[in-house]
Amino acid sequence: MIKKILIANRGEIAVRIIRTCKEMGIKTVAVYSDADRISPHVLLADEAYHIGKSPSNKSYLDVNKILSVIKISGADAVHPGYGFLSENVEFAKTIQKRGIIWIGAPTEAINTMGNKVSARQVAKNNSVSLIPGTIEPIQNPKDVFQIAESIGYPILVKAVGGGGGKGMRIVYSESDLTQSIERASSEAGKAFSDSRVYIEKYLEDPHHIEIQILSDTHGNHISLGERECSIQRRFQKIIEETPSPFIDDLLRKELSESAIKLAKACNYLGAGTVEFLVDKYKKWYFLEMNTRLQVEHPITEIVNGIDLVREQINIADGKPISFTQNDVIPQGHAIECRIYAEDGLNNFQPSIGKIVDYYPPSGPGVRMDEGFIKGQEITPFYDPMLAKLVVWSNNRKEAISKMNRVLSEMKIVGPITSIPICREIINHSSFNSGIYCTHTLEAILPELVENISKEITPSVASLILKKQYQNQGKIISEELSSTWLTSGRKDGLE
Amino acid sequence: MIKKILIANRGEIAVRIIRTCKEMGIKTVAVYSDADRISPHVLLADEAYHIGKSPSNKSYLDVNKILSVIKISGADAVHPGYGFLSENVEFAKTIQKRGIIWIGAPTEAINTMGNKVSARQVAKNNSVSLIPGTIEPIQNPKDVFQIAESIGYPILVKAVGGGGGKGMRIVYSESDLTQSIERASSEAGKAFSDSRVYIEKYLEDPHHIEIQILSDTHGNHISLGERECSIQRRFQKIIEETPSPFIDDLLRKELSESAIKLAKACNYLGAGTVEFLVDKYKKWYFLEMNTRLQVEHPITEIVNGIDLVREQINIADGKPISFTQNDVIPQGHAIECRIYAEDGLNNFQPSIGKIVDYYPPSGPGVRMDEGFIKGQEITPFYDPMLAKLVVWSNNRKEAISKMNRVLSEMKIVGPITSIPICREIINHSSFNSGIYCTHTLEAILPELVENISKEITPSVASLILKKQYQNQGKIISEELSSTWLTSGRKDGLE
Amino acid sequence: MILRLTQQNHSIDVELISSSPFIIKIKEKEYQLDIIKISDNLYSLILNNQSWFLSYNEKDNKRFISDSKYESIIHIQNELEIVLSKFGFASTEDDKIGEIHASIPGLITKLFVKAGDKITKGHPLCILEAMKMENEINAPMDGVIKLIHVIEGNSVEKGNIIMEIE
Amino acid sequence: MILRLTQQNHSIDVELISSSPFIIKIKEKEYQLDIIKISDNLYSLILNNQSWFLSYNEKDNKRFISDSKYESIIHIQNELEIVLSKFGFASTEDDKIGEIHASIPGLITKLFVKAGDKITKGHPLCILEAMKMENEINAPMDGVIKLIHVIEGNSVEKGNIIMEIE
Repeated sequence: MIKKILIANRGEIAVRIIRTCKEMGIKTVAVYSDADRISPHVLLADEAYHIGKSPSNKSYLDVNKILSVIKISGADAVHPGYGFLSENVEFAKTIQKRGIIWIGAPTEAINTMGNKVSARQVAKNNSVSLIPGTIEPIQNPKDVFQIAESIGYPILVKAVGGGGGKGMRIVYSESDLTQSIERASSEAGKAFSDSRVYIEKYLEDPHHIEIQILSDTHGNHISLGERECSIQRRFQKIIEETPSPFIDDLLRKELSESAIKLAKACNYLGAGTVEFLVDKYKKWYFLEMNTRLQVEHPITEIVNGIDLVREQINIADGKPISFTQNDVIPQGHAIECRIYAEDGLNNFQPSIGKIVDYYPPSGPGVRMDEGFIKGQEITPFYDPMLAKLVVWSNNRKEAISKMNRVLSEMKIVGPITSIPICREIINHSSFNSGIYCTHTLEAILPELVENISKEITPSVASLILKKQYQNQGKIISEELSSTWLTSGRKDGLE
Repeated sequence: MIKKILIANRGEIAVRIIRTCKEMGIKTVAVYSDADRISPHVLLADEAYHIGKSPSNKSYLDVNKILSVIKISGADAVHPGYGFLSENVEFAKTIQKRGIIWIGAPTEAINTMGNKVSARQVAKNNSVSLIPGTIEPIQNPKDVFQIAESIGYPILVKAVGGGGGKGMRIVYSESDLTQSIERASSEAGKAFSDSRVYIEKYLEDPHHIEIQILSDTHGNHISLGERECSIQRRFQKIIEETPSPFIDDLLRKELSESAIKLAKACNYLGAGTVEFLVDKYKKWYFLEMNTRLQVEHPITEIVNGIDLVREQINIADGKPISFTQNDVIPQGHAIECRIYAEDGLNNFQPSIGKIVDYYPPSGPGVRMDEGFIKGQEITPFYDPMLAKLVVWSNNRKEAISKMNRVLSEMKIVGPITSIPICREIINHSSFNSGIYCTHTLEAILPELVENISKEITPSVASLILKKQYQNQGKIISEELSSTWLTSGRKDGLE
Repeated sequence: MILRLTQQNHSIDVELISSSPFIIKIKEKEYQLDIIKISDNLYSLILNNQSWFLSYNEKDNKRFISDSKYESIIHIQNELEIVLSKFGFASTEDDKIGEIHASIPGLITKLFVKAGDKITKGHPLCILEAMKMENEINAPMDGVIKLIHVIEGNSVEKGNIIMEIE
Repeated sequence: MILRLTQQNHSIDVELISSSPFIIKIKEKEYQLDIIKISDNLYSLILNNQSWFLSYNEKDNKRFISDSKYESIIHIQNELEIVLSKFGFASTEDDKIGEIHASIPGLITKLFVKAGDKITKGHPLCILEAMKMENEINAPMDGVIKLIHVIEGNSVEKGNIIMEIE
């Protein structure tokens, strides 16, 4: 029985894991860097250990420091979240040798599926279709010219160990090939300590569709349905939804079956995601398998009424999944908007600074997974995602209306956020109609930016005027006077 | 088609209605008193009209002012929420005469069922069992001595027009009868403009169970299942859950059928609630029907995946309910804690003051319906309910753990709130076991108060010491120093 | 600096040893704490790697501190008051016995007693109406009504004295 | 007091007529607004019974104001600047043309050019790494690299000048 879990992560995912642990009566151990002293994962955990300076290679990626906290705290299990050490096989092996439970994929599965080349080999062996490209990593950039030519431009250069758009480049012509491979390789080396890259065909109007699976030690492999993740900027997802407005029941079934076939092939355990690309002709290809919890897992949780982190912990503890494949009957529609500290009007440039004010989203059908607290400084050291905003409603139309309502209510003051751009995407005809692909956001971005700020209303003008007037030392009382006190006293309290 | 709704209410219920209107593309008109200038219902509505001084009889109960705002704003419908004008037949008739849609019960139904005496008559005519007592209001307190004697003490004195514990008194002996009737009558007169009261038998270990119904103009009457509302203080509900841990399928079916029978008998339309008392022998009695939306409606919404306000609006617009009785298959378990500005350690005394800080609840399975914003002054003029916190989980055990988790995370600083007492109730063996009745809270209250503060931890002691030290003018830097800036610069940003 | 902290019937003395680093002493044991203010009334404390997320509020001469388990309601005595209490002097902050105060702003809608009335503990004294509820205030002790400071219809602020019993 | 507010290509002049009550004038039309501060950066405005719930933020010499429909990003000119612009003088707040600034704190991991290089618009100048992403900075114009202020491996603060083009 797991009694105390060290969460080797930060931000919203650490908070999300701590919450389920609390609900299961499991003690939690947080680790934090200089920059994260008042991050919510530190505030909400039972214990918190400082593990170093702000750069992640000096803290969250420092295996030795985390090993020593495991020892000092007496944690009997580790949940790595996503990113950081979640797919670090050496770390997983080391803790398991010490008798600590690893709440993650088996190291063999991470090795096989985390590496795109061997993952593609597994797919091939199991007759799961693959995107044309090099299956082996590129040894010498010069060797790929012929392959690229045979596939046809544009092609994609991708990191072997990668994910999240890092170490990825689109190449439109032969002349950019060498430089793009070098750039992707260098970025991949820094992000994943593995600089190997490969190339593959770049598809027409592709959809990024992924299948959530769960596998336990009792031989159960369950598909929890798909997530549509095609709204992306710079290869990073920004809005996800389930069910996908694009795929049909037949395709859904095929993808689920393929995902489970791969999970079985690699003796998978725990929560995993199999990603596919589906082109405009509904022809689909295996893309990669993420051998960990995924950022966008909440939309799957909501439509299925389950808690994936609870299942992960129970599976790691040797228990079976708490439901069967027949119990999986998704209800309604869920949409997630990732709230990034990024300026959507300015090519998604990261934005930093203190969270000076916050009006939280709330009300029916709203789930907010925050990784920040008012007063906290958003730093340039980590991923710019502040929170995940998820809504649920009976159908897609109502879910969009709800997301629109929530985005229009909530306010985060301080860093520039993706709230305005999410609002514009949600309201754009492409998203509304459900006809969009991974290229859509890039194509409509100028239009969205144009839409964002059309007029200067008297309300906006007057607020600026007032603030400027005050800046000149002319003070106007801003606070609400307690008129109720005087009027109340006058009139009695009836 | 309804295009613009005036919400004749304030606080969380006004906010909750505004949210659904926004999601339906309907414009919203808020009204506000002096005390409510920055209440969230004012902030979130499209339009806001000041209607008078803080005391509710000078604002929210001032029919003429609200009529004039309806006219000026061009609203084509009125949603009254609960309380205030929600069961005011004259108001409902007046606006309907002017062609404005009333998003509430038909005035005949309000007249019949809102008045407890005629409601009991309807129940009697439809063979729905009644608690022994006077069916007619008390004309002369002296007349009831004999009836009280025949029923047997303790008896309950209740307001004819009442609800929410106002105008209600338990009488344990003949000597208190006259005074209690007078007090209840006076309170009822102020709260409901109707000072008539009646008496009834006070039951053994009673459960307060209510059935949510929906009725439309197409002849559909649907039961949405029960809510268990037995955790009460001073006759006011504080925690509700669904399904009830006490009742079984047979009883559930009987209560639902009786509720629908009554709805049909009074030609009901819209959302309504039929309340029952169920004694320890599972013998049940009709208590009253609330001809409006109920405070605790969210738990029914969550387990059924529906939006009751949306249904109300559609029904008022002449549309049918969006689902059938067969579609009603409640999923999982929901619990609501009412967050009152009340001191649970001090006999639930109301507490007022500014909301100076707020850490909102969030994460999976959490719904918060807030009626306040940070910076707002909580005044003595209105109901002390600040918010409703609702959680959903697969089963009762997990829902309790989740509520416990959320109550331990969230913080409201300013007025004293019911958060600590809710936490104690949730963790008490009576609630955990599901064996509780309407007398339970009163019985366990001393124990809960004892449990709340057992020790002074070093962390509490040190924070007080630090604040006192600072109060003496000795300043210690409290803010987080930007160590990441210096360390970050030193080490590079890798 | 030494303070005596009291919660219900439980008291501890706490001494400030150093303000930077922040070290306190309770029952001969020293604790070094990392205290950070997050926003207006929220604090993060780390003590021996235990994390505490606290809200702090001063209200009616009491300190309300919530962590994830408890709500603490603390009364403070400073050094002078500790010394005085050793000699049997009561804290000056306590209400005088027999004074009936308004616990919330409201309206006195009814008085059940007049000056000179002899009453027993629990006897209804008046109705204080607030937040739409009629709150009956009962005698905390046996005694005689000495002075009534209000008449029916008066509105009162929180803490206002309503009447005196002796 | 008059200010010129500019958002993208759209400008308006707004004049303060009275501060209490708060009255402004835009295009010869006067508006009386009820403005209340709610907390640090949140405001409630009511104008002709229209309710506006606004967040206000100053960042990088711009004003960001969000209401429930739009995000406004406003650049301000005061009276002097308005007069100067009438005579064709540019606002002094604009960056000098040809200066390449760091848009975010980060690390210069690669330089693609050296002083004296002749470049065309879009030519990659350097890689600025921040928040785990490699951001390629490209030339905003044709020109010659005049001066490079950093070397590979330097960390830069937001706004620091990286190089100059002429």
